[in-house]
Amino acid sequence: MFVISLISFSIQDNLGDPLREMVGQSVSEAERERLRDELGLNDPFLTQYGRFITKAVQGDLGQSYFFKEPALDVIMAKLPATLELVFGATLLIIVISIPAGVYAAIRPNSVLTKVILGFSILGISVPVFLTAIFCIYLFSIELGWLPSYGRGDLVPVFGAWESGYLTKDGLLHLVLPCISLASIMLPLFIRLVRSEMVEALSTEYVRFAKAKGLKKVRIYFLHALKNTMLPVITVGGVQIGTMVAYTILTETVFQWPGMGFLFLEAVNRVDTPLIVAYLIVVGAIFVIVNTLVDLIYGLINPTVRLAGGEK
Amino acid sequence: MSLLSVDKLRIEFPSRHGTAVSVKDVSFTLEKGEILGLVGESGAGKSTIGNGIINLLSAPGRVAGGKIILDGEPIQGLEGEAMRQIRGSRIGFIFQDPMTSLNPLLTIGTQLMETVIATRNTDENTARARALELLDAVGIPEPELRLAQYPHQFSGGMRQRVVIAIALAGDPELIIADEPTTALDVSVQNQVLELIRKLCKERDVGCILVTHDMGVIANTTDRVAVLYQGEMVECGDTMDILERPQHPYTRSLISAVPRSDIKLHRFPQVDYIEKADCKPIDIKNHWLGVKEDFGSFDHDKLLQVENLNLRFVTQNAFLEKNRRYVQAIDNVSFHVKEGETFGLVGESGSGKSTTARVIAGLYAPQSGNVIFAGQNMGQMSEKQRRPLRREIQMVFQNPYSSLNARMTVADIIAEPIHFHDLADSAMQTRQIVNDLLDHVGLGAAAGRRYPHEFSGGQRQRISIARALATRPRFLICDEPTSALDVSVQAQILNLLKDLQDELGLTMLFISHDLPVIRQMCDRIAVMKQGAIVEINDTDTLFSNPQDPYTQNLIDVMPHLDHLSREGLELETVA
Amino acid sequence: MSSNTLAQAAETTKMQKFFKSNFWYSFTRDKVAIVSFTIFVILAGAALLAPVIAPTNPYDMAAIDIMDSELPPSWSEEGDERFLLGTDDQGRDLLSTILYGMRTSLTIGLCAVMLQMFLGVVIGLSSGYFGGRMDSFLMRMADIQLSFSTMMVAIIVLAVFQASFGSELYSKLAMLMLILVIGIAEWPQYARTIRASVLAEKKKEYVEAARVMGFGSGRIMFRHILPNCLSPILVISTVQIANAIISEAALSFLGLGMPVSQPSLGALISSGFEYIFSGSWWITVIPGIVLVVLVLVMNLLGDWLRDVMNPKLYKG
Amino acid sequence: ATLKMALDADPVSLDPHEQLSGGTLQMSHLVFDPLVRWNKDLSFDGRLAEKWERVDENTMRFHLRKGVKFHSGNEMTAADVKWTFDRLLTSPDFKAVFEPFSGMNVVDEYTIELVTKRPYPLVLNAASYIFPMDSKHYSGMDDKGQEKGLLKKHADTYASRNASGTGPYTVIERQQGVKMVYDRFDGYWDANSPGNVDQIVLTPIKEAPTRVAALLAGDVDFIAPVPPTDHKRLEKSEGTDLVTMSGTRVITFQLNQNRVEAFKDKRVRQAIAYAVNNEGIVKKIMKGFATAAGQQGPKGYAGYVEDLKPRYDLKKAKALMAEAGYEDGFTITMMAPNNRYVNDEKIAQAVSSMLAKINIKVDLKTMPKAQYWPEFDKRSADMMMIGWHADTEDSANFTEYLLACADEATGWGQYNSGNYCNPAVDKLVKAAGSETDPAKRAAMLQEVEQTLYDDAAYIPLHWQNLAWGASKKAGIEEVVNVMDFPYLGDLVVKE
Ligand SMILES: Nc1ncnc2c1ncn2[C@@H]1O[C@H](COP(=O)(O)OP(=O)(O)OP(=O)(O)O)[C@@H](O)[C@H]1O
Ligand SMILES: Nc1ncnc2c1ncn2[C@@H]1O[C@H](COP(=O)(O)OP(=O)(O)OP(=O)(O)O)[C@@H](O)[C@H]1O
Ligand SMILES: [Mg+2]
Ligand SMILES: [Mg+2]
Repeated sequence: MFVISLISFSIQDNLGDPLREMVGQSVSEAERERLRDELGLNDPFLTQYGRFITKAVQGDLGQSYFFKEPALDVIMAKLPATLELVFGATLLIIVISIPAGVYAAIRPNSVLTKVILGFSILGISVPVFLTAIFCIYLFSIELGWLPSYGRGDLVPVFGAWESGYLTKDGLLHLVLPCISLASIMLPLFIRLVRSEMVEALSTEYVRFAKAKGLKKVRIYFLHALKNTMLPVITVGGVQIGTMVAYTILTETVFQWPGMGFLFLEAVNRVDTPLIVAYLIVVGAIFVIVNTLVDLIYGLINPTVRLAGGEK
Repeated sequence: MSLLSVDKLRIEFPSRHGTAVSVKDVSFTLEKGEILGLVGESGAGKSTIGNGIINLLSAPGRVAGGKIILDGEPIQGLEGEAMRQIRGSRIGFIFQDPMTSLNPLLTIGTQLMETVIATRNTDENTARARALELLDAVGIPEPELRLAQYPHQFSGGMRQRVVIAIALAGDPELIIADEPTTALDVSVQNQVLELIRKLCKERDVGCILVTHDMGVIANTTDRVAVLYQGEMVECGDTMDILERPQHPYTRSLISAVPRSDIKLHRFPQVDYIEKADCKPIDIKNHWLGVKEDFGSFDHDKLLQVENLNLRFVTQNAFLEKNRRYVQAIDNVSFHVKEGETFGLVGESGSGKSTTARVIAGLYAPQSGNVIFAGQNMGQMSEKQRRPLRREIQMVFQNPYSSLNARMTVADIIAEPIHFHDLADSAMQTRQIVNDLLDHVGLGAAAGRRYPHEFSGGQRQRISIARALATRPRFLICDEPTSALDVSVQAQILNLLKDLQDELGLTMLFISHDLPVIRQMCDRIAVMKQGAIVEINDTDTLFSNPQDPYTQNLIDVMPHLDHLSREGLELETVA
Repeated sequence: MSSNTLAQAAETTKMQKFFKSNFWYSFTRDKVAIVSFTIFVILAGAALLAPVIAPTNPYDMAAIDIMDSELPPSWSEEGDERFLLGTDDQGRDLLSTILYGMRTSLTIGLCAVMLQMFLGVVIGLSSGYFGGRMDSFLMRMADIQLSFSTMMVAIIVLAVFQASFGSELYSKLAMLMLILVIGIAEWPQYARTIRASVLAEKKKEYVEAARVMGFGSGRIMFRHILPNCLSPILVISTVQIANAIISEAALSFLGLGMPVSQPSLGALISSGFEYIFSGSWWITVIPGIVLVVLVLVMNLLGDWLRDVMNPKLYKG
Repeated sequence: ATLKMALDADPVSLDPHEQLSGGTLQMSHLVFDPLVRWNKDLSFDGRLAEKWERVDENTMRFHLRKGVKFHSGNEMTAADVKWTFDRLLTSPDFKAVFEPFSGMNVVDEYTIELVTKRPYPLVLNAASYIFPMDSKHYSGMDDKGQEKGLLKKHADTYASRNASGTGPYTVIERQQGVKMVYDRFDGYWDANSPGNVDQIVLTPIKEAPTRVAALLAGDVDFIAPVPPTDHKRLEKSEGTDLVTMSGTRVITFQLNQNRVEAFKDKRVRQAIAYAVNNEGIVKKIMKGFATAAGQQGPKGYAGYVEDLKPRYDLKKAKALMAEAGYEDGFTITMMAPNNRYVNDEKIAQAVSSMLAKINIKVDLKTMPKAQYWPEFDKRSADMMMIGWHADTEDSANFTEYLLACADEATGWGQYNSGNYCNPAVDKLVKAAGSETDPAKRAAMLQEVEQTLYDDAAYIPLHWQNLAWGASKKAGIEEVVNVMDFPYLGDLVVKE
C-alpha cells in the first residue's frame, strides 16, 4: 500500500497541471499561480507527500478537485458499479468457461471442441475495444436489443449500494459491458480449464475411479473437476484483480459509471487525489481478492487447510 | 470352470514408429481362491495385462486379439456401461501407488462410499455401514473417525489398505493387484500381503498379483507366470519355478535376486538381459587411478560423524511456540574406514537420506561435526570446502531425475572435470569422458546422446560415471537401485563392487533393502526415527541382531530359501 | 579422419535428428501448425522487408497528400490503382502503412517479450531457487506490479522517461519506451510461470547432484535449472508476443503509443476506428484482419508448441 | 415530454461563477437566465432585462423585467442583480470579462446601470454573462458553517450543489459525471416560450462513438457534439437529424519566432501559410464540417474581412522559401493536443506532412490536453496548435490573447506562443477597445486582420463547425446557436 501510494503520488507531477482543467481560458497566469498556491501544489514534493501521508493515515486521501468531495468517497461511490461489472463478467466467465473447458477436455476430437478452441484463440486475438464497439454496433444499433451505455435503472440494496441486478432494465444494461469485459479473460479461462482438466483426467486417481466402476458423470464432475479448480482458482484470483484494471477500457466505451471510467477521467483532468485514491483502492482490492482466493483454496484443498499458516 | 481364463491375449500400442506389441499371445487361467503371481522385468507387460482385462489401457493401446473369459462370459473389449458393470463389482483393481490412487480432495469416506453406491446400488446409509465394515476388515482402527479424513492424513500403508478396501467394496470375484506393495516398507508390505492372502482364502476370491519382487512371489502366490518382453516364458507352481527354473530368463532373474542367506561375490548370469560389449579400461594405470597425496590424518577413519542433529520445520508459524518440527537426525555418530563399504538401513523416513545429505554438504546440521579426512567440514567456508566437495560424491536414488535432461551425457560428465580443473586440456577431458563411459559399460558413443534416450539402469551408470569424474575418495550411494529391476539392480551392484575393488573407494551405501545391504556392505548401521540403534559387522548383524528393532527387521525380511542356487558364485572371504 | 569431416558428420546428424525428432514429426502431421507457420513466416518476412516491398514509404511525410485520403481499395469503384488497399485518413498508402506498422508491432512485441522474459526469468529463477524471504518479497512485488495495470506503468515510465530525456526525444524513442512499458508491465507472468517450474525442478536430484559437485548458485540456476524450464517459457512467449502487440494497440487507443506519424498496426486500427461506420471501413478493417491473423497464427503456433513440448501429452 | 440528452461532459458545478466553460454556460442557460442573450443573427434579445439604453459614454442602463420569480419563490429585483455582479467580480474566471467595468449602480428596484472605466463597446456582450442569482437564497450559513454564497474553486460550497435561478429548469438530481435531471420550473416567467419539455435527463458520454450509438439506438434524443465522421450516418439514419452550424472557434498554429530564427523571416511564415492546404484539411479530415479560415474572427464578427481567403499555393510557398534562402528547409518541432479540438491530432499530422513538401521536417508530438497546456505555457515546441473562442464573441479578443505582444500586467498575449509582436497591431486593438462607434471600430479591427494576414503572423486553419444530433421528434434546429448554448427552455418536442 505504502509503495503504491508513493509511486502514484510521485507520478502526479507528470500528468499535467490540474489547474488548467479548473479554469477558463482567459484566466491569467498570475491568477492560476495564486490558486496553485492555495492548493499547496507549489510546495516541495516531500512536504506534499508528508501532508498526504499524515492525512492518509487518518483515512483521508484528499479531496478530488473535480468532485469536491473526499477522493475516497468518490471512488467508493463508484465502486459498486465496477464491482457489479466485474461480478457479472466473472459470472459469465465461470458459467461459460467451465462447461466449455470441460467439454473440450473430455471430447478432444469433437467438432464442437475445435469450435470452442478456435473461438477462444480468436478471443485472445481481438482487442477489447474492438469487441466492445462491435457489440454496441450489432446489438444496440442494428438489432436494437440492448441498450448501448450506462447502467439503467438501479435499486438501492443496502443503503448506499445501488444495484442494477434487480431490475430488468439494469440487467439489460449489464449484458454488453459484461460480455466485452469477459471476452478478455474468457479464452484464457477456457484454455486453462481445459488443460488442467486434461491433466486431471490423466491422473492415477481418475483411472482408479474408473476401475472402481463409477459413472462417468461423477468421475468428470467430482473427481476431475474438483482438482481442476485448484489451479483455476489461483490463476483466477490474479486475473480477477487484473480485470478490475481492465474495466478502464470497458467502462470508457460503455460509459459505465464505475471506477475505471472515473480513473481515466481523473487522468484527463489531472485530478491527482482521485488517481492516488484509485490506485490505492485497486491495490486493496487486489490484496483482498488474493486473500479470498487463498481462503477458498484452503476450503477446497484439505492439505492446505491443515498445514495452516503456511504460504 | 476357471474363474478367469485368458487365451492368446495380444495387446498392441500402435504408434508412428510402427505397432509395438506389448503382450504377445499370453494365456493363463485362474481358479477361485487362487493367487497367481505375474513377474518380469519392468516393461515386460505385466501391468498391460491387468489393464487389458478391465479395458483401461492408456491411450493408443488396444486388445488386438485373444479371449478374456470371466466366469464363462467373454469380456474382452467391452465398452461403456457394460464394462462399468464389471469394474468394481466383479473385478477389483489395486494400483501400485497408494499416494496417487486416492483423490487428495475427497475424504476417504466419500471415496469408499461412492464405490459402494456405484457397485451395489445401495443408499447412503447402507453404504456408510458397508464402508465402516470394509475399513475394519482391512485393519484400520477407528473407522468412524477415519471416514471423515483426507488421504494426506493417512500413512502410506494405511492408504494402500484403503485402496484395497475400495477394491473390495463391490465384493468382486477377482482382484487384480498391480504391484500393491512397491511403495511400502517391508513390515507394512508384509501386512498388506497377509491381508490379501487372507481375503483370497476366506472369501474365495481369485487374485492376480503383479510384481517384480521375487520375495513377494515366493511368500504369497500359489502359481506364478514369468513374462519376458511381452511373452510368457514360463508358468507353473510357484515352488517349482523358484526351485527349478526352466527358461534361461527365469534362471537369470532368480540369480539376480539379492539374498540374505548367502553373500555373493558378484551376481552371475545377469547378462541375459543386457549385453555390454565395451572393453573396460585398465583403470589402475588410468587418470582415474591416479592417487593424489591426501595428506595425513587418522587413517583408520576417513569419515567421522559426531553427534549430528538436524530438525525440519513441518509447520511454519510466526510464533516460535506454534512451529512444529520433525527430528530427522537425532544425535547420530559413526565413522567410516578408508576403503570399506558402510551400510545404512532403516525404514522409510528414518533419516538415512538426510544423514547422507548432511555429509554431502547439502544440508547444514543443527549441531554436531562431520569430519572428513581429518578436516571439520562444518567450520569451513564454501570456498575452502570446494576441494573436499570433489572428494565426496553421491549417486542418487532416482535415475530419472538425477541427470539434467537438457545436457548431453558427455557434457554432464565433463562438467565437474572442467569445473574443478582436473584435466589439462579439452582433448584430455574428452578422452577421460570416453574412457569413463566405456568403463561403466555404455560405450563412448553414448556421450552424444541425451539422458532420456537411456533406460533407468543405463542412467544410473551415467550417474556413477559422473560421480567418478571428480576422482572421489568417498562415494555415497543413496538407494541407487531401489527404482530398478532386480536384474538391472544386480548389474549396477556388480559395477559398484568392481569399482570399489579397482579404485579402493570408500562407500556409504544406503538402502532399506536388507538383502541388498547384506550383499554390499562390510559394516552396517541401523537407523530408526533419526537415531542409530545398532552398528555392527554385516555377518554379526544378520546372524545375531542385538536391538529388538533390528531383530524384527530381519524377521520380516522375505525368505527366499527356495530359490535355485544353480551357478552362484559365493563370496571368497579374504 | 579430419576434424572437419567430423564436424560435418555431427552437423548432418543434427539435421537428421531434427527431422526425425518428435518436433518435426508432429509439425508435418499438424496441418494447422504448417499453415500457421507459413502465414507467420510470410507476414514476418513481409514486415521485415517492408522498406523493400512497400510501394511507398508511409513515414516520408513529403510523399503524402491529404487529398488522397480515404481512398477505398483499388478493386472497388472509386479505388485508385496507385493504392492497392486504399489509403488511410492521412492519405498514406494503406498497404505500405500496414507493412511498416506490422514491422513496428512485431519489433515491439518481440523486444518487449524479450525484456519481460529477461526480467521474469531472472526474478522468477532467483525467487524460486532461493525461496524464503527473497521469494515472498519478489512475489509481493509481482503482485503489486500486477495491480498496476499496463496503463499505469505506461504513465510512470513516460514520466521517468520525460524526466530523464526530455520530451523532445520522445518521438524518437517512443518505441523503446513502449518496449519498456510492456516489458515492465508484464514480467510477472513469466516470473510466476518460471518460479513454478523452478520449484518443481529444484527438488529434482540433478540439482542436488550439481550442488554436491560444488557448483555455485549462478551456474546451477542458469546452466542447469533454466534449460529445464524452457518449454513453458517458450510456450507463454508466443502468447505474450501477441499480448504485447495488443497492449501496444490499447495504449495507442489511450494516446500513449507510437507517435502519430509512425503508426503501428494497433494505432492504425484504433485511429481508423471512427471511420468504420462512416463507410471507410478499410482503414480499420484491413489492418484489423492482419492483426487478428498475426495474433491468431502466433497463438496457434504457441498451442501447438505447448502440446509438443509437454511430455505428458507426448505419449497420447 | 422528457428529453434524454448526452453531452461530452456535464457541468463541473452548479455555481455559474465557478468556471467559465461551455458546460457551465449550458447549465446556466437552463437554470438561470441572463440579462440579455444572443440570438441567431448575433445580436441580443432581452431576457431578464426588458430594455436598455446608453446613458452616457460610460454608462448603460437596464430595465429589469417585473414579476420574475426565482425557483425559491423569491422575486427577482435589482438587488439580486447587483449581488450577482459583485460576485462575478471576485470570480477568477469571470474577472477578466468584467475588467473594463467599474461597477453597477442600483437605480431603483427594477433598474440598474452598468458603468465602465472608459468608453467600452462590448457592454451587452458582457451582460450576456450576468445570470442573476437569488441573493436571498444564497445568503446565510449552510450546515457546514460556510457562507452559502461562498465562491471557491474545487471546494464543496453550497452554491456548487444548490442553485436558485430564474431559468426554465430546476435541478432535481445530480450525480456528477453520471447523470443530471432537470425539471421544468412551474413559475417560469416566460409564458410565451413554446418549450414543452417537462424533464431533461443529461448523461455525459465521453466516447463519441458511444454517444452516437446511443442516439442511433434510440437511448437518447439529443447529443452534442457529433464527430465529423459520424455526420453522414446521422443524416442517413431515418430517426435522426443532424444540425450543423459554422462555429466561431478558430484553430490555428503559432510559429515561435524566439525558438526558430527562420520564423522571424516574414517570407518563411508566408511560405508556411501558403503550404498549408487548410481547405484540404476541412474537406478531408473535417469532412466539410468546418470552414477554412484566412483570419481569426468568422463572418459576422466586427473585424471580418471578406477578402482574406485561405491561400494554399505550393509553388508560391516553395518560391518564398527559396527567396528566404531556406530552399533546403530545416527541422522543427511541433506539438498538438490529441483530445482538445475536433481531430486535433490528425490535423497536426496533416500539417506536418504539408510542411514536408516545402522541406520543413517536423517532429510532431501529440499529447492529452492535461499535459499539453503546461507545455504550451512553457512554449515547448517550435510550432504549437491553439484554438480560440472569443468569450466576448468579438474579433478583438482573438488578437488580445493570441497575438498581442506579451504583457504580464494586462494579460495580453497570454497565449501568444509564437511571440509575434507588432506594436501597431496592439495599438489598434487597444483603440478599438474603447471605440463605441461600431463602424469605426469595425474598420480598426479589419485593419488588424489585414495586417496579421499580410504578416502571416500565425497559420489559420479553420473555424470548427458545431454539430448536434437529435431524434426527429425534437426540434433542435430552433434552439441551437453558434455559442453552443442550446436554449432548451424553448425546445418543442413532438409527441
Ligand atoms: N500408453 C502406452 N503407449 C505406448 N506403449 C506403452 C504404453 N503403455 C505401456 N506401453 C508399453 O508396453 C510395454 C509393457 O508395459 P507395462 O506397463 O505393462 O510393463 P510392466 O511390466 O508393468 O512394467 P513395470 O514393472 O515397469 O510396471 C512396455 O514396453 C511399454 O513401453
Ligand atoms: N526438506 C525436508 N523438509 C521437512 N522434512 C523433511 C525434509 N527432508 C526430510 N524430511 C523428513 O525427515 C525425515 C527423514 O527423512 P529421510 O529422507 O532422511 O528418510 P529416509 O530414511 O531417507 O527415507 P526413505 O527410505 O523413504 O528415503 C522424514 O520424516 C522426512 O519427512
Ligand atoms: Mg507396471
Ligand atoms: Mg531416502
